[in-house]
Amino acid sequence: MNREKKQAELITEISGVNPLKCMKCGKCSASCPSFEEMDIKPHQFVSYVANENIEALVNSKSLWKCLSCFACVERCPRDVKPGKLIDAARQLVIRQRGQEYLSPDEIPALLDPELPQQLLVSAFRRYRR
Amino acid sequence: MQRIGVFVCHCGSNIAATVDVKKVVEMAALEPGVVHAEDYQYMCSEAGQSLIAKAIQEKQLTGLVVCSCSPRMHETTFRKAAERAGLNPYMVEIANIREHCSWIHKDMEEATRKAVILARAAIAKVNLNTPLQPGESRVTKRALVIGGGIAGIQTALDIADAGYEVDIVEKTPSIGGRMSQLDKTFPTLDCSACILTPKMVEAAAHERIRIYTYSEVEKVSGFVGDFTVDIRKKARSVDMDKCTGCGVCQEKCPSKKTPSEFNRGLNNRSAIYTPFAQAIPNVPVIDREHCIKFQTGKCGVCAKVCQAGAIDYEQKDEIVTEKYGAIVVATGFDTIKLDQYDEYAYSQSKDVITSLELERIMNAAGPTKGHLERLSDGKPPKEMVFIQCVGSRCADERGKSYCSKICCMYTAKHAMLIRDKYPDVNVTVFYIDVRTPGKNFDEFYRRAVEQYGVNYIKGQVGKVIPQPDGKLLVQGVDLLDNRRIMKEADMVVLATAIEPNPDVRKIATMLTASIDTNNFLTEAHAKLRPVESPTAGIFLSGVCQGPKDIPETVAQAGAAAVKAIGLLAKEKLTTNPCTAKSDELLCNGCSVCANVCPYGAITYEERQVNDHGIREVRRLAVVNSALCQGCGACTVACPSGAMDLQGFSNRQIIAEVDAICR
Amino acid sequence: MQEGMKNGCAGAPAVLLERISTLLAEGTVARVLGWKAGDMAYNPEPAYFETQEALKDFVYDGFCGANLSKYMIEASKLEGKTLVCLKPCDTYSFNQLLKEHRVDREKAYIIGVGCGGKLDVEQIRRKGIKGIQSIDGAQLVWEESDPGTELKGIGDDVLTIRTIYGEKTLPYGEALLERCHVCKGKEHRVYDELIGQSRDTKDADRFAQVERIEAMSPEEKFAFFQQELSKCIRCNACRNVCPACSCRKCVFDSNKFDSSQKANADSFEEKMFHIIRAFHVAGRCTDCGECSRVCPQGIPLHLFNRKFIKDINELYGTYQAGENAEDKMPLTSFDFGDAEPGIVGERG
Amino acid sequence: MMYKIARENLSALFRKIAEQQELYLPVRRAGQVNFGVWSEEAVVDLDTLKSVKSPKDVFFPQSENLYTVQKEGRKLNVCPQDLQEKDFVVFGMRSCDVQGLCVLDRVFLSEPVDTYYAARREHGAIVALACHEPEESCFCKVFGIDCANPGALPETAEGTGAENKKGGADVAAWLIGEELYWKAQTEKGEKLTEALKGILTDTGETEEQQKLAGEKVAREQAAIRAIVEQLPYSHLSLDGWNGAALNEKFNSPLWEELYKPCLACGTCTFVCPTCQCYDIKDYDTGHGVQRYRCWDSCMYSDFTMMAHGNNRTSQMQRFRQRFMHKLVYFPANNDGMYSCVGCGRCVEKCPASLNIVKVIKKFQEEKQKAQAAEMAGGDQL
Amino acid sequence: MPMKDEFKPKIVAFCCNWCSYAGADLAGSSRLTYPADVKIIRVPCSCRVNPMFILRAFEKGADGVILCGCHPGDCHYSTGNYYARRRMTLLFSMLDYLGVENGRTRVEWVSAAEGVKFSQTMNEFVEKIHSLGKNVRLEDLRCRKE
Repeated sequence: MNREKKQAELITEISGVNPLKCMKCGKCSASCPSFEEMDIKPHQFVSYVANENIEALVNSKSLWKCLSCFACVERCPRDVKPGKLIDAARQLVIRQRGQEYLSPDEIPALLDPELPQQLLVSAFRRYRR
Repeated sequence: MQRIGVFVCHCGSNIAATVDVKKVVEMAALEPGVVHAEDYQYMCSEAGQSLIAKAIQEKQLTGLVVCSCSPRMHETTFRKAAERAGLNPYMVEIANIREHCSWIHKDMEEATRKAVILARAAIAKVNLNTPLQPGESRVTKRALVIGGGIAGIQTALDIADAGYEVDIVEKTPSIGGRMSQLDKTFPTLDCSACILTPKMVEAAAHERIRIYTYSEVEKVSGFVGDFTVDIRKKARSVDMDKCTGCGVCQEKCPSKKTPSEFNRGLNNRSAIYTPFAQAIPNVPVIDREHCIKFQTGKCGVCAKVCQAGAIDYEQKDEIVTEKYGAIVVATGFDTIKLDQYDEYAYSQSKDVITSLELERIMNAAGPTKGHLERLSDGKPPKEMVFIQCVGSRCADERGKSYCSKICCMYTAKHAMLIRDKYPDVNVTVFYIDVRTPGKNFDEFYRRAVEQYGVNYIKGQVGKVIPQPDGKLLVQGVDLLDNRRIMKEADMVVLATAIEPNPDVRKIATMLTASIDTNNFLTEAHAKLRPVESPTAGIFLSGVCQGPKDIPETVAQAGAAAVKAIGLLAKEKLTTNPCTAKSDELLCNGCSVCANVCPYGAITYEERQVNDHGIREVRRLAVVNSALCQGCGACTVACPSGAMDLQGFSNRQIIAEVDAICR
Repeated sequence: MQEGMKNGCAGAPAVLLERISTLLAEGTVARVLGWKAGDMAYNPEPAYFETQEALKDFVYDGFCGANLSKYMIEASKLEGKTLVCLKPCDTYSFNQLLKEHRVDREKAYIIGVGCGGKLDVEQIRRKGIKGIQSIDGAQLVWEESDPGTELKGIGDDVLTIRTIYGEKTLPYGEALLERCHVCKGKEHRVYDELIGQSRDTKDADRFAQVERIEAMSPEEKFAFFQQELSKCIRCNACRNVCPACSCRKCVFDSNKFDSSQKANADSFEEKMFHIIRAFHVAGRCTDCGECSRVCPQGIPLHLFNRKFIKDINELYGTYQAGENAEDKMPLTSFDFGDAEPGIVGERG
Repeated sequence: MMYKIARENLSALFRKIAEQQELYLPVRRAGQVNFGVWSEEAVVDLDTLKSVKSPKDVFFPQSENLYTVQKEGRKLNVCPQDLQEKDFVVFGMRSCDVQGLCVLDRVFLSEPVDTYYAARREHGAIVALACHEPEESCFCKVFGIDCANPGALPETAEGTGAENKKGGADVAAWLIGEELYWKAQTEKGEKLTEALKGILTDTGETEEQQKLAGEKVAREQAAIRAIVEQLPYSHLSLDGWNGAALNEKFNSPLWEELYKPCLACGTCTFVCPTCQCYDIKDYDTGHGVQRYRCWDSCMYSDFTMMAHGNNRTSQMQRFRQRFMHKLVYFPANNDGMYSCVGCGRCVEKCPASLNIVKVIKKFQEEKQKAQAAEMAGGDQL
Repeated sequence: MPMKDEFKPKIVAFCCNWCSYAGADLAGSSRLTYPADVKIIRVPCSCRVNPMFILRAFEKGADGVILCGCHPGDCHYSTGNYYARRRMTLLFSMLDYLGVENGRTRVEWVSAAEGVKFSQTMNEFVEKIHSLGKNVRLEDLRCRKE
């Protein structure tokens, strides 16, 4: 199995998204506040994953432009959740960089009064060892 | 001991590709009672059937097992084939080795093993089958149509024209239905009223059609050919015979604050009202909830102004009980509620409207007298945006999973009409797909684009944001060039998903007609019996069965009528012989069975029996086989096992269980 | 020797005997279905009396515990009225039979007799008492002057039991049938007249045993019932005594259903028999307890019926079969909002 | 030679027996005592006088397979059931139960011999136990059975069936105080005793010691017999019940009254040590058929139901049958042997308190009444 | 998905003629797979299913029994499934009380339109039976094949 295929499978596994459910209506892109900043548009995430075009996706600007506001997840009529896909792609990248884990003693250094508590908790949940 | 013949069908490769039919034949031949087993390409074919007939005669078969497709498909075919060859049709059992086996399994060995077991179960059952004789029941030569929209009207007209009596029951004060609310119709743009009204008049004038408006079906009992229906005629408070339809009462009525149902609540109506000018019957009703007289006791203006003396505040609901041979359901549809779709600002802005509301606005008799204007400020719009698929094709619980089918076409119609009448208005349509299968449909849509310059953008809208200046900011994307679109619009029209009339669930329960998860009535067969309900004697007309446009509705209405006529034309119906039967020597006369019978088919009588020499008078259950529909509830309720179901007897089912588990 | 045995017999309360005698003499009833003195202190048998002279053998005491309602099925076929003595709990069964058209109300003259709990010789034996020659204290003492007010709690009265191995005593309450400890109440649900006083005998929760089993793990439950049911000898006493099992021919005796069984050949068969029997009487069983009383192997058969009663009460609303002869039975009615069968797994 | 063993060592004895062969004895399970196979976990109960089911179950099981038919395609293979081949021991049978086997022997061992039963009888050794505390329902004495002398040949059999030495128990035992006394009565018994010698202790080498033990047993026997004398049913008269009384008894109007409370259950039959009727049934196993037999009861409405129907259609007839069989038909065909042994199980277990004693008494009473009337009539004349 | 163990459960599915049997047909014509262990018996209505049939299946060696009928309110005979619902609830409760694993029995309402649900239900049920293993508590040992 080639690497990209594996990665695509990993993304769908992490995100729990079935890209085949997408009917290409574009409501995700239409709802996205970061649309203009993105080189690959939210409605395209799905086809990138479906086509196993993962290299391009993980190297895209979009990967880091998504605000995780989940408007696309909320509005998607087909329950496809492009936001979750891009989030999974990010995790894939982080894991590749060997930064998969976060340990409790690293947390104090990361604390920032401006940072939403929720984000910290979710990050910890996701990246804890 | 039976002499059973087993016939295994290849169904081309449908069965034979996954089931080793030769093996099934070989294994079946070992079963007790089996004297003949063979396979054939297509058992249901003429040649296959004659194979069966030949075996019946040559081998003196007393029972048949056909291993083939679902009994729901060809049981009747094989029963008839058996009957032609001189075998009682109820000596035939089907082993469903296609839908329940070859089509769902991939491994040949596994599928073959299962097919053998299914055949074995059917053989075990046939070993206990007994010849059954169907009874007869009469047919009441009158049909009931529930719903007075275009579907109901067309069905009623067709049945009546064929020479049978028809009653239409319509919940609202007038027949006409959704179509009467429409302004123009696609793909020819005729005026809806112009083509509907003559039909309404024809129905009203037809000597064999009776119309019960402002009425509802309350109770249904009986069965195919012999339904008994209670119809509640709600009190109109106006004497139908006296009223001349002059309309003075409506004019003078002081209570004028009730949102008009007909105009989708866009304007108000009086408490005494006819829904629309061409209403049939043209007799108003008093909406007692909003009538001052009924609410406070003081008013009575309408009675005073009515010269015909038709106002009758004392009128009461009336229950009419009628007998029918066939019932056609034509309950139609409504648009879904949009309170779950906040992103389109429907509840926030008066200028975001549904397509059906636009129909009323465009209509000369509508709230704006046909002028296209914003409901917020009455100004004519310059930019109009149409959003498709609002609530349709939706996987979550906010909307409907199906395509509402009519939206693409009516949106093209609206766009075209607006561009035609108001050439300075820009029209943009946001779509996911444009679906226009149908005669002259795609041409129609292309005209909107090519001749009328309607701007079609592929991409669902993400959000509609009402602006402080009253404009509506539509946020979307053009998917074809990956461009963000922020469009300021004056009006936004939502192509709202349609759903079956919510009343249909109640009606389906009364009729014991099955209904799917979307509340559409289920057809007896998706392809081959699309206008019949699985419940005998119940037919489906119009959108209650699935989304349809007018031409399709009218076509189906006619088809439903033909099916109903086919039933009414029969003098007698042969009844299902698979009915309950009580063994008088086992019966305790305890009445438990009668308590669970939904058809009142069980009565009791005192009768002398001879129980192995003991002669005594006993209270015994008696089943009326014309009323019994063969559900079997009584057989389980009966503690002594006296009550049994012919064709699905205790021993037969147990034999199947044993055969499967062995 | 004959005298010695007679000593054990408690006789019948005079007020009851007199009334019965009068009704028989008047011709109001053609016969009396009551009890005949046995040859031991504890074994009176159900019997018909057609003459006043025959009534000399009539007995009614603490050992007259059997439910006579079922005999009324046959009695309903006889000419004339049959007088029957029914305890409060028996009247539930009678009502249920009435509902199922198995008895004829017109053919019955019901004397509702007061009940202070009925005795079970098995309970006495279980205390290790054997060689019983006579038992004192099983007689019914109905005081005319004090009708039913001074009701003594159970356990006050004492049975004096003379045996070959010496004299023993036992509180009345300790010799009661299981059903008396969970008594439904001393009110007769159907009768023509009432005679005698009752006293409360309820001192246990009717569903406590069922709850104890419900709380067990599946393995424990299975082991419990396997052990109990393995004793079953398929004598059919439970079925034949049961007023709800009134079928002319039981499905387990009928070859029509492919389910006829005699002695168990496999442990599955006991389960099949007892589950189906309990199911057939579900919603009809009044919990009269006769099945457990008659089981020669002491299997607590009421635990099956009571489980269904408890489930019915919890899922479909409290229902007591035989409370009257009109209510719809829980298994022949339904509610649109009934629990789904999946609830069984959810309850854990 | 008399042996003994301390009560506390009985489990060692049972273990020893069970090493070599299967051991059946009264076991308490879920509150009831029935004969069952011994195991370390089994709760042995020798104090309960009567097991609910009689030990006939060991020789004539309630349900037993006769043969199996295996189906392969359309071929049928008949596989006969293996007969009992191993020796086994039944410990703790009472005199009445042993006599019950004599009744069954009459039925099953006469031609045609029931091979299943015969094999079990041949391989089974019986250790019978005296009844130290007989109960009020017992009436074995009426049938000449001595419960103090467990497993001895019944007196009534003398001269008639005495040559049938199989009748008794192989070992007689008395549980006196904290000791069990053990005396082999047959060759089979001697063999069993021999095998257990390590555990059973001699009651003594000397004649004197043997005599003392014998006296102890004799004293216990006397005590038992004294109790038996006091039992309410011990002096029941069987006068008039014999093969010759067929027509008189059969046609008696008393049955019509007696049967009335009968529930038609099979309790009396299934607890009875002598009832021997069985039904033969087929069970479809899915892959063949098992033909088995199981106890049947003449109280059941479908008893001996055949193609033509039933030969006894009313419960009165069925009720009458049971007692006529025990007291009239059986003695008529078996040299006067009754097929009741007075164990009293049916007396205790009948849900309607009916029983054979009440039947015998009722007939007796009627007879006395008739005699009295006759005498009174005679006086008048 | 191939099952890991060799255990081939015997599963009897009683399907009412009007809804669930048609649902099973739809699953077939939609090629929605479920294990071949499931064998369907057609009954006119869920209310035709006698508790005796279910016990009989277990007696003869079934490892699971499932009853499918029309959704409550949709019964072809109006009320049949309501009775079935009460009967099965009580029966299942009794089996649970006797210590029989309660996953061995199930009732599911499947309409004629729910081919997907039918197939899903059967997949789930078979999986459940796999997790429970062979039925040993409710079988007649004579039916066992050596």
